[in-house]
Amino acid sequence: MTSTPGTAQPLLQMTGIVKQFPGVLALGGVDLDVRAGEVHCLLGQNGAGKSTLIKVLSGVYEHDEGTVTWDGAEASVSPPAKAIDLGIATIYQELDLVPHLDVAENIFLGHELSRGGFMQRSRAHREARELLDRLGHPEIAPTRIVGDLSPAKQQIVSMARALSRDTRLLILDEPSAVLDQEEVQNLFRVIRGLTAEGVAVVYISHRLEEIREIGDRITVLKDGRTVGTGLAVADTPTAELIRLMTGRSIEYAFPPRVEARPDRADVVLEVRDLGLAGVFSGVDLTVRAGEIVGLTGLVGAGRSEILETLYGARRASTGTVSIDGRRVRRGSIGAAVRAGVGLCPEERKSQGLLLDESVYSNVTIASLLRFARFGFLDRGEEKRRAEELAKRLDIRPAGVTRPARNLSGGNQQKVVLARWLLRECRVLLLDEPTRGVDVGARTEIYTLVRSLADAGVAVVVVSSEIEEVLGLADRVLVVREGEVVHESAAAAIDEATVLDLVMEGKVVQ
Amino acid sequence: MTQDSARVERAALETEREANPALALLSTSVGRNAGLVVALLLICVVGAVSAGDRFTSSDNALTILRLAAGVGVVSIGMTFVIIGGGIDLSVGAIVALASVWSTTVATQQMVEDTHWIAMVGVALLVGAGCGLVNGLVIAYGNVVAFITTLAMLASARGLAEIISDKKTQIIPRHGFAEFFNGDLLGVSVQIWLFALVAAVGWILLNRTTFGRRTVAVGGNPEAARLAGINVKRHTVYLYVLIGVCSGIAALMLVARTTTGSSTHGTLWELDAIAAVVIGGTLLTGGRGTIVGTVLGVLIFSTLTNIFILNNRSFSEQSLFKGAIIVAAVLLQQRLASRSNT
Amino acid sequence: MTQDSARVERAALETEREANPALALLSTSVGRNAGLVVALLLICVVGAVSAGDRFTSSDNALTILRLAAGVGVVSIGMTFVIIGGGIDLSVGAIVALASVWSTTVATQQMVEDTHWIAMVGVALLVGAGCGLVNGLVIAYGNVVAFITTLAMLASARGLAEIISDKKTQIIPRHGFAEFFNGDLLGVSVQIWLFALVAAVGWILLNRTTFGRRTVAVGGNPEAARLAGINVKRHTVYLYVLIGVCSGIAALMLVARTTTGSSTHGTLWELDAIAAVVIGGTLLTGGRGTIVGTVLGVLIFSTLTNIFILNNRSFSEQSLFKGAIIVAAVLLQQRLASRSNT
Amino acid sequence: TSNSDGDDTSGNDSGGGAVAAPAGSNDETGDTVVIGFSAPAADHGWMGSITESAKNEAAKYDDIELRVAEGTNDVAVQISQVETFINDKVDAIVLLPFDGAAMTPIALKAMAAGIPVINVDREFDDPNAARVTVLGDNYGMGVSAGAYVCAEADGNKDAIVAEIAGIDSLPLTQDRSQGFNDALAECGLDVDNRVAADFTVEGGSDAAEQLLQAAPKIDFLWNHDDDQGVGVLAAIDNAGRDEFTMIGGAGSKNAMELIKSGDSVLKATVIYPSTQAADGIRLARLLVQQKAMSDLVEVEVPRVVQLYAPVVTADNVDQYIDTAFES
Ligand SMILES: Nc1ncnc2c1ncn2[C@@H]1O[C@H](COP(=O)(O)OP(=O)(O)OP(=O)(O)O)[C@@H](O)[C@H]1O
Ligand SMILES: Nc1ncnc2c1ncn2[C@@H]1O[C@H](COP(=O)(O)OP(=O)(O)OP(=O)(O)O)[C@@H](O)[C@H]1O
Ligand SMILES: [Mg+2]
Ligand SMILES: [Mg+2]
Repeated sequence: MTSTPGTAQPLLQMTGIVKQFPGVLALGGVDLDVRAGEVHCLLGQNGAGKSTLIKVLSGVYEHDEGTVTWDGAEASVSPPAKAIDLGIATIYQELDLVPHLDVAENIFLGHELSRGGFMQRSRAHREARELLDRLGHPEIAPTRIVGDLSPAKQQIVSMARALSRDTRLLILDEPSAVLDQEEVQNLFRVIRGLTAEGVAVVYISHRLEEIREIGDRITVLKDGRTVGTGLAVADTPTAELIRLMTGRSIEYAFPPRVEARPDRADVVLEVRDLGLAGVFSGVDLTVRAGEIVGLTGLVGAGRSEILETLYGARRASTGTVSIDGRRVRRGSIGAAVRAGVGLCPEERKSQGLLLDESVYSNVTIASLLRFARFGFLDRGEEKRRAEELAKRLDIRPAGVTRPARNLSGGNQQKVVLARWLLRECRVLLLDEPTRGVDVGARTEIYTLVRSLADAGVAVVVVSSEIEEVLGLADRVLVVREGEVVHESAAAAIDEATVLDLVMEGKVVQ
Repeated sequence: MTQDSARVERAALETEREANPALALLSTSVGRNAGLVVALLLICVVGAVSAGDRFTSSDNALTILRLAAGVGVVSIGMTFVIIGGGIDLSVGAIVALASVWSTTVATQQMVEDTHWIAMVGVALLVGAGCGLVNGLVIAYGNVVAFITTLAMLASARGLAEIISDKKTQIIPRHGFAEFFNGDLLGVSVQIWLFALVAAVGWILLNRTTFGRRTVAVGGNPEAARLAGINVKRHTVYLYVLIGVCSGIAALMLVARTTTGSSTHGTLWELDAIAAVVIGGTLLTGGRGTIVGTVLGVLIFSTLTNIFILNNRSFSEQSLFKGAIIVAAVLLQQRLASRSNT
Repeated sequence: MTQDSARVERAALETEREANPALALLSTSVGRNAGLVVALLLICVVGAVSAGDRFTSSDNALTILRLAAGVGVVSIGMTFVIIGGGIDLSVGAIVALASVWSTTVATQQMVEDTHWIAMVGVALLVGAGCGLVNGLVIAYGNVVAFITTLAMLASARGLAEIISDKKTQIIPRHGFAEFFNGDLLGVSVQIWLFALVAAVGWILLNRTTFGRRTVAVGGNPEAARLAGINVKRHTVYLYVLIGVCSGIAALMLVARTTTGSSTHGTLWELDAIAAVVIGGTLLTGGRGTIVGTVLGVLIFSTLTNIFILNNRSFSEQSLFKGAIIVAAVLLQQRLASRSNT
Repeated sequence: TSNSDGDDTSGNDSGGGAVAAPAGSNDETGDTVVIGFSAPAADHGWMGSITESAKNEAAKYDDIELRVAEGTNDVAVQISQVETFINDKVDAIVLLPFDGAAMTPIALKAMAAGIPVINVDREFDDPNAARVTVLGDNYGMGVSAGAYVCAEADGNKDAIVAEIAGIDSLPLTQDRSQGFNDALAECGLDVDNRVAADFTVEGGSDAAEQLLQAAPKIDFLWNHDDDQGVGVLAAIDNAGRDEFTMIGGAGSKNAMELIKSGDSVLKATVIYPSTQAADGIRLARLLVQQKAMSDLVEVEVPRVVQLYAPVVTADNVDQYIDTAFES
């Protein structure tokens, strides 16, 4: 909203783009025009075709029909090298870095600063340094190995890479998914700087607040088709956007908390003085049946580690975890699962799913013994139970024999949830349960989590979205640099206070 | 991009399959390995044309199967290990060690005192023991499988040589060879054993929790672990399993040659891995089929048989074998959809 | 879980490193392979204790290095291929084929007409040609490297046998052997060649775009492609590179033995892969070091040397070799931080 | 035969003490001789017996210090072993090369360094590379086997002859086959089916099984090597075939026992002495101590000793069975 897109002729025009995957019509005629100096937002539910569209635009896929016009002339953008040459830089949804190369090498991968094939390392380091400074991250050393960085910092490196080229169009596919609010603001600052220089930006996000803040115009996709194009952000109410995306009206809100939950409910999860050397220490946590406890904090504060440690995926260096009053053996996932704990991990794809396996075997993997007699699996029963759950959670598409890979992000998340529903666990640990999940599915997940709690499950939620934590949880813990700095009822605290706590460790008046 | 195009193809096949019932049929078990079946048939046609009924006779078919049986049994175990994300280079050496250990004077004394079943016990125990060591070092010592089993290769063969003093140990005549080398319904017991191991392997992989876990452990060990599977313990099981398979193969070889020797099973690891990989199992783990492995083993032994029937030199055999292997894989890729049968 | 604990350790190490300058020094180049250096030193201590100055003499050191040279050159190429996400089982066979081709009557005639440099040309071309075929089939035919190069193994050795008629081909005396088997500053040219190839390999891997792209192609091929790198072409380059290395190794072997033979280089593929993997290169690609590979090669050849000096039997050697390999890797794991030098 | 000069069996463990020898005899203890010994990997009984008989022979003499290098089939490693011996300045090297031609340069180097090299079994391609060469007679083996077949065939020109060779790429295998072919040609026969194995039991069994399948009827079968012969016989047993006469090679104890018993298809074997290396050790000692061979008039050890390849049948098996090696 900083600059007014002026030029009549769009920088990029895509018309009638069709992309057919065998059996799936991912794009069925999409139009998009982007002007220099604007932030153009792409909206749509999971699986609407947003990523596919930008992959066509950046040359990863070749489209079957339609035209791409660049700067007034029809252009071909495939393979990626061509798009790059035109000045199209892309930050993909899945991180696309090489883990064992250092930061500078990743930034200049493919267009290395070199003379006669030899790397000019000091020049690369210098320029990488400048790029990172410009992005507000002087603390990332260009010599750091990228695999050692947190996902958020890796995102910054991707960003630096995009800026390292002479960019005229920058595409960001859900960049905020791994960033906390502070980081998102930082990102917006950079985007504004770029648009001021006349760079066009295509921005994809499921967080409507972000769209409101940074976007100029919006294109909405539904089922691979454009249902609204060039909508000015300022003139389009949120309800209208949601209706366009989902075809129905959903209230974009958190399900109501049952106020004044009786404290007499049984304590299910009790954590005492839990610590993991070098990461966090002294965590105390009590969760009663039917209660949702939220953990919030900055990226890298150690929230994921707390969940993983109490789940037994990491071996605690101090402290105890008890379920229903019984101690759980340290560092043993098996013991935790048997005691009734379930974890939906942060990285769905690398930690949660067997991508090439069917949906049903992903659902039943934690409860195999229930379907086994003398070790033999009853696959019919497996599928039946998985189908029931798929129906209950509204997992789409419905078939449970498809590989999990083909599902959209929101539906993949539901598959992992179904896994623990099937196991009927007493304690459910959710790490960023709505990351990359669209508005519709997000509301469904909130409702589901709340109904689970109402059925007596103790829930712990980690999220970087403070609003989400405040809205969903009954009680909130704020984590900062590996320590719980605050604990209170969710109703007794507001966003600004949490932000203060997160940043400073105390409430600044 | 390889993966991408494979995925696209796969998806294409899936859609087609839904539309076409014939294809749907084809896509079950054997059909999933259509490319290999076609390759094997083509090879058989070449055999029939070049060697006539010397190739097509049922005796010859049995010869091919008998040749396939030993490596075949090991390959079934190898399929599990590779699907589970590992590799085992020590199978040949374990075969040697088990064959030697089960033919020592001491073991034979034991056999005389009790029953030849003692030999079977010794061979299986030796195999399982070596597998256990491999598994423990890999899972709990975090040493990569390639190195661990390479080390086991050296150690097991060295031990076999020390035990046998590098002599070929000939077993006395007793029920053992009669049983393991006998016939049942006109078919060699060796072939029955191979069939049995393959069938058990198929059921284990496709119908049991163990198989499901193997796929999970190889496909995404971190996800498997977070789903509550004890990945380390399962890894140990896998190596014990292939150790037991090596023990069985050792017994078959002892019966067939009436000897135990530290040179038995030389380079079987390569044969087994080649058969498994040509059978469509991913070397990176997480996906593979028993049927594919069996076809892979048969392709190799049929090729060898045809070359010998035609009195071709070993050199020519090698030269063409290379080309045929690549052709078979290309065929497989064109025709095969993914599967985990 | 392996990864996780590695990550934690890594983080711990990094913090330590920042605090401790001695550690920081250690963590550069050689330090990153500290475990291997320690393992090699320990092995040398055992050698010195058990064989005295027969081990520590400079002549013996040169003998060790000469033994390491041939496999060493191949291992450098293998390092690139494995870092790039591939594997090459055909190196030994390519060595054989190149040795045979460069010692045929025709080639020797050419040498007589021109200069012995013609032999060098032939060997390198044969190596590069085989590598090119491997690379094309793998990159553009999408056949997995394991199968492709296994096929090349069979074909190349078969062809070598056919060309040489399985006879050992002896080269006439000319400048070739004198040069390649000669001395330079008191050190064998073979050792110089190994050092040269290792140095070039180090620079190539660490200081050129080619090397960095190799890491990218092996570490995350999709990311490499999205960054505009032609992954397929790069893959072809890698196999040509190892083919050329095999050609160089063939020349060294021809000079040492004054013969070309279809049995040259048998099982060198395993030796090379073992050296690379023990040197800390990930078999799954994306990480590895030249220094580690060189240390791996030296560990193996020093071990062999010590066993020779101590008059130990082959069997004992095998038995211990296995244990020592695992011990070296465990040491390496405890001491080494990660690196991509 | 090769071991006619009083060599006792390799199997019995007589090694250990010195042989009491009359003064002035060759066996009298002299200056200590350090001998380096290297041979290919002992991957079959005959080769194992080579190393073992060398060790046993050395153990009989108080004045021999034997250094045995690991058996290897990699010429690069074997070269390195010889280099180590040169570095060590041993007094003599007994070398059974994996590939004679390939080991020639390093043998020349040893000779140039003043260390006499005794070449065993597989010949160098340069006569200057060895001071003494002890050879089996591979071509002669083939000829003996072929001649035996001709005699047994007794003029039958249609007899079907099959051959199971050893490792095809070794010159010794090629020599044996050549000798066999040449001898068969004398009586108008030729080899109808041929497969190669690898000197191992398992290889022999696989190859034989295939051969029997490829040739439904056989009259004569020559198998180059009695080690792989164990497997060959097992395969023949399994196939239930007994219509032919089988001839073995090398002369293992096991083979001779079968010949003696007469109830197997194996009717004869052609000896290829596994005591060659032991002879090499003795000759090395004599050379270094500057003695000559006492049964010869010569004052120096001869340059070449070639051993004889007799055919063992049921008639003469008793004469050989004691010196046979165990596979
Ligand atoms: N390589 C592929 N092969 C087959 N189908 C695919 C492929 N990639 C995407 N699809 C399908 O195309 C459709 C659009 O997917 P796309 O990833 O573009 O959605 P999206 O809008 O980015 O969703 P999300 O918000 O979850 O990222 C989905 O139905 C998806 O399953
Ligand atoms: N790959 C890694 N290597 C080294 N340290 C790491 C790594 N991942 C996380 N850490 C460290 O562990 C601590 C917690 O990180 P983590 O990102 O899990 O916290 P979080 O609060 O869950 O944040 P996020 O929102 O990213 O999940 C931080 O100090 C971080 O630096
Ligand atoms: Mg997307
Ligand atoms: Mg986290």
